[in-house]
Amino acid sequence: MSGTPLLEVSDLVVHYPAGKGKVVHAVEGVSFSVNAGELVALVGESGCGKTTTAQSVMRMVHSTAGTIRVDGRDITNLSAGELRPLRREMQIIFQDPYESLDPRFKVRDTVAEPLEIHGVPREERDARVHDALVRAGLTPPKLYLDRFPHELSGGQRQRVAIAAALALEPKLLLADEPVSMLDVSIRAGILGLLDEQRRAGLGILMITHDLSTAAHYADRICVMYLGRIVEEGPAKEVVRNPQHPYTRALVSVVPKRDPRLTTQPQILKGETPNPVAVPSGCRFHPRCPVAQAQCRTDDPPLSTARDAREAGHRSACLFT
Amino acid sequence: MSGAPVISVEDLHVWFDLADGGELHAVRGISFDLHPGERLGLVGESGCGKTTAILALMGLLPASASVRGRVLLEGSEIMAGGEDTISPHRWKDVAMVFQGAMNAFNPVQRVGKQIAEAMELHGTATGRSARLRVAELLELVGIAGERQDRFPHEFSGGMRQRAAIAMALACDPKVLLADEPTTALDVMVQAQILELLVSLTRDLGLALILITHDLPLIAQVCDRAAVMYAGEIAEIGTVHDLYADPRHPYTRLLFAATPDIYGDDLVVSIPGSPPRLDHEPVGCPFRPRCDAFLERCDTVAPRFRTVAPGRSVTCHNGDPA
Amino acid sequence: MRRVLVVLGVAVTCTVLTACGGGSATTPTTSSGSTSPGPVAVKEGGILRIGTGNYIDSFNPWNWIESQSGMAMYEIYPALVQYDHDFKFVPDWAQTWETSADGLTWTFHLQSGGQWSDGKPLTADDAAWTINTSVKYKDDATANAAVNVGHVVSAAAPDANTLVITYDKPSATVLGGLGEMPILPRHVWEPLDTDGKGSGLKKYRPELHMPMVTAGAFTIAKYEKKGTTVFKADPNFYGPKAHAQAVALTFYTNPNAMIADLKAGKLDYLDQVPFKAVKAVSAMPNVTVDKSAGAEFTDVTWNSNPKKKKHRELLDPAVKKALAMGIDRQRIIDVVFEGNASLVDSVVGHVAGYFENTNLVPTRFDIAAGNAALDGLGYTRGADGSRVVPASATEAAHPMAYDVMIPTSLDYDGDRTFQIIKDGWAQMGVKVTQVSGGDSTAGYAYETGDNCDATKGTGYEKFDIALWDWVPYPDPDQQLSYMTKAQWCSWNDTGYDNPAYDALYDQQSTTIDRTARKVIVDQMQQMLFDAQIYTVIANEVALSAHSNAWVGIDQKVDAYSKTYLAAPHEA
Amino acid sequence: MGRYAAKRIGFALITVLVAITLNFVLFRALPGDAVSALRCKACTAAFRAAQRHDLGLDRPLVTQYGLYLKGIASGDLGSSLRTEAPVRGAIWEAIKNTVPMVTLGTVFSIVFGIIAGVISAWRRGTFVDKITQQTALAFYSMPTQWLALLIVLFVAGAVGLPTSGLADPSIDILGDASTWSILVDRFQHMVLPSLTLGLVLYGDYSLIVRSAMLETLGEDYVLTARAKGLSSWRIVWRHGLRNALLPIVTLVALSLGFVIGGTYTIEFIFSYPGIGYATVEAIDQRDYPILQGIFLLVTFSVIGFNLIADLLYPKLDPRVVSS
Amino acid sequence: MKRRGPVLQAVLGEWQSRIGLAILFVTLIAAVFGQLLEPYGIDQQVGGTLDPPSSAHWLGTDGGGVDLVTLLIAGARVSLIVGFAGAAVAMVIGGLVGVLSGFFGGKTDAALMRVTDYFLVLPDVPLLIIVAAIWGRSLQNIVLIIGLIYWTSTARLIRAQVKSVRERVYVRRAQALGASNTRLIFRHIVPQIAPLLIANTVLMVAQAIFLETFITFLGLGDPSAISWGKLIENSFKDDAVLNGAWWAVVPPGLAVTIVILACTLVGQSMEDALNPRLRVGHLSVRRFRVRPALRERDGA
Repeated sequence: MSGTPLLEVSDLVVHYPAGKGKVVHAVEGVSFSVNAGELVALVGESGCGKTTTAQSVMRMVHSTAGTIRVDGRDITNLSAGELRPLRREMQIIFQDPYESLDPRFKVRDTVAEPLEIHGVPREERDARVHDALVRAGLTPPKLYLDRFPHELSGGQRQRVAIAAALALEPKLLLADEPVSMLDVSIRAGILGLLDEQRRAGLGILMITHDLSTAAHYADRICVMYLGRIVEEGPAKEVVRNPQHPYTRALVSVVPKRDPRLTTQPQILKGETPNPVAVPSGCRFHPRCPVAQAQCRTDDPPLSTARDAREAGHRSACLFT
Repeated sequence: MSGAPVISVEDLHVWFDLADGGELHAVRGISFDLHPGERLGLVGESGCGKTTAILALMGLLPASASVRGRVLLEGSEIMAGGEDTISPHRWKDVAMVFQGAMNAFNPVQRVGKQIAEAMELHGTATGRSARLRVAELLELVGIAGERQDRFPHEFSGGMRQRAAIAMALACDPKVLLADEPTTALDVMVQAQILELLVSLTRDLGLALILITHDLPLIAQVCDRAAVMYAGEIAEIGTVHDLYADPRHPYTRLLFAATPDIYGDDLVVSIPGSPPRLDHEPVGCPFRPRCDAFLERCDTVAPRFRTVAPGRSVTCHNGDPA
Repeated sequence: MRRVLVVLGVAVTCTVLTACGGGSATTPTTSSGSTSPGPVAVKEGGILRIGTGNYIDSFNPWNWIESQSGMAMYEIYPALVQYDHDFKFVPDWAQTWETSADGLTWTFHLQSGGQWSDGKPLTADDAAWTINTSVKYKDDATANAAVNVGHVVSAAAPDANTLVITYDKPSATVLGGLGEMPILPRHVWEPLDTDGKGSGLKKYRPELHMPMVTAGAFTIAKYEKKGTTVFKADPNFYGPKAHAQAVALTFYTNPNAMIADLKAGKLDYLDQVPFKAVKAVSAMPNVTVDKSAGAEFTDVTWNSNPKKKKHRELLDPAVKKALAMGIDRQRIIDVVFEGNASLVDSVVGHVAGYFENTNLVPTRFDIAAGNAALDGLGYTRGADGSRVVPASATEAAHPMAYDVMIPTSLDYDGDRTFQIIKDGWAQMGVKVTQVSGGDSTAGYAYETGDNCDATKGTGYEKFDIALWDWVPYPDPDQQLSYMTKAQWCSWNDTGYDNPAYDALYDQQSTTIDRTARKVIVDQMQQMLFDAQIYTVIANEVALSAHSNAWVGIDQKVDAYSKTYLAAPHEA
Repeated sequence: MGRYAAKRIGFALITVLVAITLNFVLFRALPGDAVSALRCKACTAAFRAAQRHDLGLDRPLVTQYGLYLKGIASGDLGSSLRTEAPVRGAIWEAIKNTVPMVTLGTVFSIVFGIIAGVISAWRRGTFVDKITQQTALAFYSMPTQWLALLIVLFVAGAVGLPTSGLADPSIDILGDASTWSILVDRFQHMVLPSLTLGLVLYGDYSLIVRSAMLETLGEDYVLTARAKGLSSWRIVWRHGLRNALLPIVTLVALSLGFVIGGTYTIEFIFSYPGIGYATVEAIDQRDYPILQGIFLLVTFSVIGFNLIADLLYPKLDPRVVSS
Repeated sequence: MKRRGPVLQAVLGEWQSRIGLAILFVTLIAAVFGQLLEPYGIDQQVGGTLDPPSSAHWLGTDGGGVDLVTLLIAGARVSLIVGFAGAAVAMVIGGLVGVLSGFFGGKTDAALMRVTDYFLVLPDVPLLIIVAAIWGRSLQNIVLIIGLIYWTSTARLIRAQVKSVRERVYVRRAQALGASNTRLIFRHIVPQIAPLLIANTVLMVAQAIFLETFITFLGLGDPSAISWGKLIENSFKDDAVLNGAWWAVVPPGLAVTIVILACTLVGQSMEDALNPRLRVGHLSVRRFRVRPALRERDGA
């Protein structure tokens, strides 16, 4: 894991107007990187800014501040035209496989579309579509080429979406909740497929709210709360040795498969505050079970956690 | 489980008329008992008939449906007369929290009024006493009583779900049916709601049927679970037994397909997809996806048999017959 | 004066300034069930209920538009003279009158004893004031009545019953003008003339100040502009008293509704029956349809502006005469008018009677002759059968294809008339397209153009052909004036500009001798006919209907005299 | 709520201003001006010029616009070119006949439209639904003027109601009829035109209500209401119609503004001298000030009804204010 | 494997829309091959005025003595042309405004929608009268007027649809791939809203035919075009009611009603098929059935 990271996000800030002169602080100073052959999971509850972060990386929303580098190149302020060739490098798959395919496109057309957009010659396309389908586990491809999305199962659809994303042989893949809409029984297949691509050298940024999935498949986990990364580190380390009080609570309430493992869930009161009115100091302090007076005023930076057992385990808490 | 069950379901079937004249056999003969204070989980993939079964218990099936089977509520049969025999018990004895409770409230009426509506209708409380009772219920689910004069859109998702639970409790039901009550919610709010449901069964002696596709959730909340597949109960038993000693390959595979936050084991998916139910399946419906099938699975449908007290399974494996 | 101002096919009997009806004594085509009131015993009282498609918009003689207003003012204000049954002038308020030898001074001897409805006496002073005021502001506030006091220098009232009017030229139209001049109560109106421009007079709305001060056969008991107006017989009237106790005049927006009410016995009299309804109304029991030669005639109007730029071939009378042969007038009369019209070829219409030039013979429908004539003119047919006008000094060669403007406000079916004309012309290789100004005034603007200016000689450029109608007066003076240059951009709708004609017009208007005047008038009609500035199609029959419970309704004179409402009585 | 109302009113005011301006522009776009259409004995070029000067037509457009705005602000819509009577009075004369007739027809259509639509949606798929819906569709499909003609041709005689005018021409000629009999007579004359209007709108409204109700009845809270044990009746009125009212109110408000302009054919066939008739008459006579006045009136009523609907909305739907 | 969308299925499957299609088809045939079917000429006087129906003239004659069957067939042609062309104009303007507004959002949207709002409050009858007065009476002007009056509702409908489709994940995915706006609009969005656009057009055809009769009745129609509206107007002008000539009054209006009804049936069933919210109904007079219990258990 040396050299230039595939994706490097530093101090990303995204604000939206919320009407009446108010501002949604969707993302507030987020930094992380993804290397080739690495799967990084952005984990958090809805409204924490993880999807906005991913969308800014794809330049689907405009960032307010900060830089986004892909393969060392700053893409933050590129125009749509300048960006187009770079889009070959990074692809995205979405949460809803029912929605992410144009119902009027056959599998062939869906997978060929990125090739078409990026000017891959017509005669090459068939072969590349074929390859992409094989890589996505849709074999034999000819069984699927002429089907419409409604003729496919949810898992197959997500595989088509992945095939389309892989067709251009990108270096970076963003996966926005890739399995949350799928039945449990087939999730592992899709995640396994992503894992395979990662091992083949693809860098993957996965957005998820499911800590169990993240723990299982990610190399590193970034836990987000209200527009910030509050904890970051190797996946297993973060889950088994959470440092930030928010991560601790989160891990404690994830239902465990084993009914005998009934740890006392540490349930936080209330709900995540509105990102329009971000609390002062540590943004977690109003809900934090261990908050102290200092937390109201001081906004802790992400720094190496005190009880970290592995390198790169950082947490944004004054007291851990 | 000791004592008389509060509700027993015997060989419940549900069919839907299809537009092309055919029939969809959505629930194919399920049976289970539920005791007071007990929490039963109903788990399975989408389309396995969980929700249909619950709607049948509530008598809320659409006109295109037909049912067969017996539902005994505290020993008396309520299914025979269809909606007419069920409706007197609705909300009074059996209440329900719907999937996506966000939409369970009429957006143009105040929350309190909608909760009170059922009380007034069933004569439990009216006017001032209804208001007091509503406040009480809201407090019970963790919402300040004076918020009953708010409109649904002024509540957050979690609060609306709590209010929906309060609404379900309005007439002191004996059984609470909760259909994916936490699907759209964040994990923290989910934990809050689950804790609430658990405490309600504990404190009020309410029997709960919790429908979900999330196996760990059942494992954490319920006493017993029924794993449904293709409109049948594949296996029913205590959550401990199901986890530790699954008798049905589907149960076992389902656990294997579910990642655990601390688990290191390989997560695998179950190949294939559930059968369509617009034609009666031949043999065992799980046969195409099964990793432990027998020869007869192709032709003979396994029966739902009791293998241990409180433990039944629909599988040829281990069936001497 | 006119182009019928009507709304969407609803016909009016008469238009601006009460003309129409009537007809020459020589061409009665009537099957009238009523007779003129004789000395037989008359039943007094009762309410005569009239249905009309034209409403009373004003009781101010200096500011009114709808023809019904003109008629209403006859009934409520005094007038010096009126027409009799043969369109001769007979006494009204003036019992006798004489003219000075030079023809410049007219003295009227008025009937005494008249009084206004507010009790004030009616005297010659009222008449003198009305006439003098009309003269005083004739270019502005009282322009509406200017034509009635043409050439008047002043009027004076040497005593209560004598009126003396002085003219600057001898005039052939003195009585015609004065007969249409309602006399107003000076004591009511004079105080309104405050600004020296007469604008107060023009703005005054007597109907808004009930009870109105009147001195006619009737007073107004109730006025609803588009509802019912009630005329109540005035017992103090100086002339023959009305027989009916009251007359109710109800406005209808469509004739069907009116006829339905007649059938239901809610009306006694309809002042106009649409052509298409004659059959149905005739079939009603106890209802008589009255037919008399009407004033209105319909015509093809040709743009005759000598300076027009396009389609100058249409200035050639020979072309127009050839095209006139392609108009199947009899079919138009049969289909459009259901037979209730007669052929006519003079622009003064049958109503002019004595003054109609009967030597003019309507052009016969003859496609073959028309074709031969066009062939002879060198307008040969092209490959597709349509005729082509060869190139000339000012215009390139072009097919004979023209737009015909049809106003929607005709009281007969203009679309169908057009269809018949189009049908005939198509057989002659001439293509016409119907256009519509949408309404009469828009159509008028279409004809004259917005840049119309008589002094600069601009205007009359847009249109080639229009289909329209006129409702002339019994006296031909006004009708003949419409073709003069003086009427450019006003009532002249053809752009005709002929100094010789204008000179003849001036000559006839000061020729007091009837026979001598007819010679000139005949000559003018011939001149217009030869130039074909109009191709007259048909003279309508005036149609009205009344319940047999009433007699004494005589629509021939209805619009010209007080007898219209005063004479009818219950049978 | 205050903020919301202020916003809606503000928008309505801007719309009014735009409408007023458009009105000005539109009428200046018509071929010819008011004076070029004048025809009279004395309409010489000099007279026309004087007339143009009097009306301010010879001034720059901006000045004319200013004068026009000033006039409207002071409630002065000008005078009819033809009769020189104030436009306000002329319009009032027409509108006072139209409004009662339209009101009767509209009330009829709303009441029966809602009842039919609700029953139809409730009994979806049944015979009653089909009959109701097809009838509504049929009325919705009929050209208004044709329906009016049919009513005159086939219905009027059978029911013995008058087909023409505002009032019986023979009533109260001598001022001797009682107020009551005059009112009865007026009402009788109103029935058939109102019925025609009502039937056409009925078709429209009941279809709108039906589909709004159907959408509402598919909502989850209706299922919840059923689960709570509410009677169908109560669900339909308390939960169904209450929510379906939202789209209905908007559509009805929008259509109400147009109804006034749309009564023309009815007024014409039933010889009912109202605003529709006045409009066409004004066009026929090129009476621009009257046309402008009518145009403004109808536009204002559309804007007004929309504003009423907008202001009613928060009462019907509490979500409106907060979003 | 041929795909049959829910829309096509609804249109071909339901009896209402089948009847509607059949009516439209017959009318279309009459309009296209009308001249072959017309027994007489449309200007040809074949009898007296307002003659009652006879064996030679099944629907009698009109006020000009022209055979009414002939006129009715000729009217189909003009009415359908006006209907379809008017609807097409409305669709093109409204579709364009709706797509631009919905797709680009922001200022474009705000500006376009403001304009639409203003157009929406303009009273249509006076407007069409004024416009007709400016432009004159001709068939193509009527088509334009119809388009001018009806484009607003289309624009709003399309805008709403485009807005929602634009947010659909597959559109955003294509966008993330670097697809140009043109591609997004024409490859992804327009095909998706096409069924609704077609349904709306069909309904609009009905509206246009309706409006044509209205305009014609106001005397603003093309005077030389024989449309059904013109026939209704003629029957009124010819005092057919007064003469008891129902045969001149009833058929043209009935033809309009039937065609509008047909369009509405087809259009509505398409719209209904496109509206998933209508498919669910939680309130029904009918209820689910209870099947009798089996005598014996299946002894499997």
